[in-house]
Amino acid sequence: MPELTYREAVRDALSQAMRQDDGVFLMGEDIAEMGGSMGVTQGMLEEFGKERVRNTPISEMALAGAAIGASMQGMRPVAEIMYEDFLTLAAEQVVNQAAKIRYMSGGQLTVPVVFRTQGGAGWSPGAQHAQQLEAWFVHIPGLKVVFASTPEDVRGLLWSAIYDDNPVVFFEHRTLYPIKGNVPQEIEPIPIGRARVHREGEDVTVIATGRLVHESLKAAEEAERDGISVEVVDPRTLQPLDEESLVSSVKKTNRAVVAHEAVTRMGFGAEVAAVLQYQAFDWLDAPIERVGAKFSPLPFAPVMEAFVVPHAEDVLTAIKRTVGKA
Amino acid sequence: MPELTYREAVRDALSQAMRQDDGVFLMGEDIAEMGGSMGVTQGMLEEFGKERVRNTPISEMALAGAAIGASMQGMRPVAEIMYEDFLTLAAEQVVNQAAKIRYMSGGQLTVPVVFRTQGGAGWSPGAQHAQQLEAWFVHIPGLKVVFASTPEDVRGLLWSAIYDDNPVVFFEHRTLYPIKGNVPQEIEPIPIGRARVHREGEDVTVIATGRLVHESLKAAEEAERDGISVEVVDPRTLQPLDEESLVSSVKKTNRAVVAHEAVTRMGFGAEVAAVLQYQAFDWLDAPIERVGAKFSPLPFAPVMEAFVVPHAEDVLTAIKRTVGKA
Amino acid sequence: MATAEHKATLAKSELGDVLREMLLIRRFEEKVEERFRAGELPGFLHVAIGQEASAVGVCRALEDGDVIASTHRAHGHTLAKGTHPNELMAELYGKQEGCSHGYGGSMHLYDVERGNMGANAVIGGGLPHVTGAALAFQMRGEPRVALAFFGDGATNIGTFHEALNLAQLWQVPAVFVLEDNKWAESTPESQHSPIRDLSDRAKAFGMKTLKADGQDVEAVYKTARQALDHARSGKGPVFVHLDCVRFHGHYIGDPQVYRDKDEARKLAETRDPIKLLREKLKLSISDEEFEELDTEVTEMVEASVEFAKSGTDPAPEDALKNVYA
Amino acid sequence: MATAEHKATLAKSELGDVLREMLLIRRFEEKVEERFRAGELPGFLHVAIGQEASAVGVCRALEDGDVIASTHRAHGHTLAKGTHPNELMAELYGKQEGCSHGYGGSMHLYDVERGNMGANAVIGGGLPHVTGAALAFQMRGEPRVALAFFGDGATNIGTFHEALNLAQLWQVPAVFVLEDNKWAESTPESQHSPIRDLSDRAKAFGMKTLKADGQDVEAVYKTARQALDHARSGKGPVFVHLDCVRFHGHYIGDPQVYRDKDEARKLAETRDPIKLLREKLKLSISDEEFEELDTEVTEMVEASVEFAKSGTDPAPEDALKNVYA
Ligand SMILES: Cc1ncc(C[n+]2csc(CCOP(=O)(O)OP(=O)(O)O)c2C)c(N)n1
Ligand SMILES: Cc1ncc(C[n+]2csc(CCOP(=O)(O)OP(=O)(O)O)c2C)c(N)n1
Ligand SMILES: [Mg+2]
Ligand SMILES: [Mg+2]
Repeated sequence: MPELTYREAVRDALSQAMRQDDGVFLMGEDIAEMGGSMGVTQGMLEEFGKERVRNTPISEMALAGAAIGASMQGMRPVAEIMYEDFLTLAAEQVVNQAAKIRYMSGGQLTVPVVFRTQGGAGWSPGAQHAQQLEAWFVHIPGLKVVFASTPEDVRGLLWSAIYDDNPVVFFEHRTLYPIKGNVPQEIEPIPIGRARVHREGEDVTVIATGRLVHESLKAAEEAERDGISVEVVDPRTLQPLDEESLVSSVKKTNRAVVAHEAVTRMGFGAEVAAVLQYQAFDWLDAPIERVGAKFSPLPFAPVMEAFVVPHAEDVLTAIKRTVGKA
Repeated sequence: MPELTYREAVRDALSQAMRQDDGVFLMGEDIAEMGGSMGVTQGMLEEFGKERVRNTPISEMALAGAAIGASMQGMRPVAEIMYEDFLTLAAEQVVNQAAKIRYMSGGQLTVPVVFRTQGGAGWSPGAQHAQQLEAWFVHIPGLKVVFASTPEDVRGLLWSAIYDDNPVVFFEHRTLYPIKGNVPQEIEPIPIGRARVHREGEDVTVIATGRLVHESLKAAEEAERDGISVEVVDPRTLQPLDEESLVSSVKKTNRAVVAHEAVTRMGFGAEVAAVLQYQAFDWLDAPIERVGAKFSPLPFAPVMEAFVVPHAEDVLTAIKRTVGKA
Repeated sequence: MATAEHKATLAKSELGDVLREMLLIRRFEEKVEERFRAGELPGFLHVAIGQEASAVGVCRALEDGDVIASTHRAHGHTLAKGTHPNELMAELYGKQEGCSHGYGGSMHLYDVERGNMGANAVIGGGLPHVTGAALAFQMRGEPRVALAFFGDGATNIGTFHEALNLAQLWQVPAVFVLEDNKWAESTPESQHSPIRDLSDRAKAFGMKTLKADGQDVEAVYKTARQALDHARSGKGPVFVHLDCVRFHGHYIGDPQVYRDKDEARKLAETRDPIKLLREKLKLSISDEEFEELDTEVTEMVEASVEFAKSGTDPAPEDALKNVYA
Repeated sequence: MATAEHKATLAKSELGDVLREMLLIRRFEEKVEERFRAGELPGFLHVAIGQEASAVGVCRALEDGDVIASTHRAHGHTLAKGTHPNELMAELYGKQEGCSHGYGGSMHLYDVERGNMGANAVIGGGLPHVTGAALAFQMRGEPRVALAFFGDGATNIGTFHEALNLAQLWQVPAVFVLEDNKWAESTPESQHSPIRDLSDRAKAFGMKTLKADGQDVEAVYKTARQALDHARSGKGPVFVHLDCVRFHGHYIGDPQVYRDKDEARKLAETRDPIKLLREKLKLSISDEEFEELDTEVTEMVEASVEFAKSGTDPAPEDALKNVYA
């Protein structure tokens, strides 16, 4: 089992898909010579050339829309939106076009495009470079939404996203690029729509995405010391959502915490809580806890930024509260 | 108490605010000679002139952004986005700019702009002209979000929105424009952040927004015949949310249904359910029911469209399910 | 590459067909207006009455394999691109037999087999798709062109700027056809654009520009042909500016309070593309022949209504199909 | 209206001040780079080293009451618009004394009292604000101008097109200053724009265009002055194209793998705006005087670091303030 960073894992999925299939190509701002603002596509220009590792102007609408158009003609473009915040510029194309073209055409067309993007706080860029907006896209029928938290997952899921015949919005988290993890020798596609249990436990289920998976695992270890046994589950794909896995875990533990970096209000955790309270109502021994960013834009000053977004302690506090040990 | 249509009520709030205050003006596509695609601003060009009832080109980004800029310089612009679907085009300006400018400037600036928009199904325009996207904006700290369902509410809330020093995204529902209702002789500002109890009841609380308020009231009457006493509450402002009123109603009835026209998944009802299960956990006798659009884009054919979006029957079914009479 | 049968100008022998096509579109849309007013058609509809020469002239110039993206005003483009009136009318009636199987409606007409990548209810929404489709053709070395229709109002939206800029930057085989009817809904061009010649829009990208009278189908064809040849031969995209006239309201039912009542009437007298072509053909097509043509297309249109009405309504729960592939 | 003390060109007597200002910006940004590399500064920072003439020349031409909107590369604009180095440095250190009170950071610098409507981390994000601010001035009959800075890369985004189009349509008193440094991050102009003269962008709106050497502060001032006078006198907005040079990386820490190592060095030799002005002033400012100037501004910069470091950290929970008015 080779070890890759999350960054290398993304690159590996892209590269292998491009080697296997001429229809796969990349578009994005500064992805060629510079290798992307996160260095994900470094070295790929040399291997695949500028036609397939295609620098675009600063034109998020056209870049998303051209990827859609190319996908309608049988290509499998992977469009990189440099920061999630700029998905707001491409929103019309992603939401009104990509998500709906198959439907509006009565099934005549497919739109096999991937919109890769990244975000996340922890480096004080201020309010316009670190939002987490995955919840928006979960609200839009026709899109699939992926948010991977480990090298293995990001590689296997990106592969599946590229070969999925539907538009996929693929979220990466900035702080995860350097983390390392083992991956299978050969790429194993990870089916979209399947959650991953990172840690089994008996007393409470923590459902976490992105960076918060890692924070939740830390919190789980801490909790263990206090005799609380925590199960940590990462849905990995937010749309479709593996409700069954989440519900069955909660039916076992009878308690749930949902954790993500996005703002709590109207965040993905709201949907998970709504699903769980409905499907596991009789099993729940405590209200479902939500952990997410506090209700403000992201501030610049590091002390304030750290206060706004959640960390392991916040997950731990929620765990303790839900088991009555707050 | 004069009677006004919802359309007239919007117009009245705009007109009175413009008479009182030179800083208030309107911008939007086809709002001048044509009076807006929904006829809301009909006659206003004649009274206020083309400087203050300002037709714009088809430029949703610039129209939203120029309204923001004018508001930063002390005006109180009301920008009309013809259809909610086109808020996707203005999303960058609304979300990254309007919502955050006050914050990023450390409180130096205010952005007293209103983005009026409308949407809603029931007339088969297809997938790109009837979405309900209010949930997106509830996720964004810095914005206020209003969704009014009656002539009285829409007038009083629009007035408050115009005079609020924060950016407000103001949702109207297309099918409500012709409905009539009494309004106070003089405009009474309705505070942003206060829910309205439309109907008191004992057995179940229905929390509904927009068109679904009216569908829920119909369902409540039907339910009454079956001996179920239904309380219907309209939060009216989704951000800030009057959690207290919702929670106290549910603590009384012990059952809740949340209803809106937007897609159920990741819709506003998810947030309400998450809040209620948390704050009224020990009071809930049944899982919170969610009523919303089924998981598809809006189809064209009327039979399919009617199937996708919820109606009184769907609310009634949910009410019955929650009281165990399904 | 331009195939032999595609000449630079329309052959005299084709003009009868061209007239028939334009007349079919005209009668079709008149019927649509009538049926909408009769309360038979759901949804939100826009006719392009007066703009038939643009649809027919441009689509005739296309070759097999070329694709188009259309707008909210899409009936003419769709018929001109080869969709049978039955399938189009069935769509407007929301039937499974419709060209979008009842999922799309008037603003979302698709016919992929015939190269119609879709109408679009969002202004500018289809423009980057054309850039992207053309990019796919370029990358695969296919001699195909992607072509977008859009209106004068659409030249104000950022999507337009970005999509054309990208197309020119990458020199993809795309053609952008501006149907300049001087109105964006109720807004006259002087109120929505600071320039009086919208060809100047293309200067921001250095894109080749061609201009034609959009009411003269021969001129349209010739110009479209030139543009397509240019794009197809790898010389880059072309911006085609057609001077057009909208005879009717923005949408069906539009009372046009904002428009001088005489304007449209006068324009219909002097710039009706069907009248203009008919006059040119005076010698070769007699009044009787024209009446015959008219009867023929009118019957086709009537038949399309029959076809549509006897079509199959989707089941309500079909709404949940086609969300994902 | 132009006030008496604002002349069409910079007075000889002002040039010493101009030099000091440019030098202050240069030393300030060099210090910022140093402190960032030392790990003292959080966040994401972009310096405009080499582009001081644009910031100083343009901002000098502004009058009281005029406002600017800036970009991600905002330090120079902010200092030139009058924010004290202490307040700017304190902001970069995330202190309450900072010009955005620690809420903004390098890409979100505000100083409303001094007419700075804000830097923007979204390309093109501030352009429509300038159109809107100018509209407010126009509607209230105030003789003020709103001015936006942006880069060559920004001319590709739809917001640019829409904002300038609207400004020209409404003839608002706005000036749009393109700082054309030929790079958008790692992407050279030839790879992001299909035209070689970005002044052509303005043709799509029919906007008046002025051009100047952005490295020559006198030329910049003169051109900005002309543009501002034009806008202020009600003749409509102006597009100002400044030919600039970016000496350093896109962001602090950028290894510039995409750029010829010699390019920047050569440009720094021949087109350094500070060197150029100093040469012009050879007769009036001696080497010693220059050294004194340099010492003076360097001390100011050092002092700003001291000021910033001894500033007040916000309390964590201050993060929840200022979300709403
Ligand atoms: C982004 C967007 N904004 C607004 C609308 C509403 N709208 C539909 S058609 C139209 C006018 C379009 O004018 P033009 O592009 O000239 O086309 P025409 O209707 O003249 O064919 C408008 C404003 C829309 N569909 N999409
Ligand atoms: C909408 C958007 N897309 C991408 C970025 C990332 N980005 C920041 S600066 C930059 C390049 C800007 O180039 P230019 O406008 O020429 O300004 P310069 O950096 O040269 O001053 C890019 C792509 C962004 N901030 N906003
Ligand atoms: Mg038009
Ligand atoms: Mg640049």
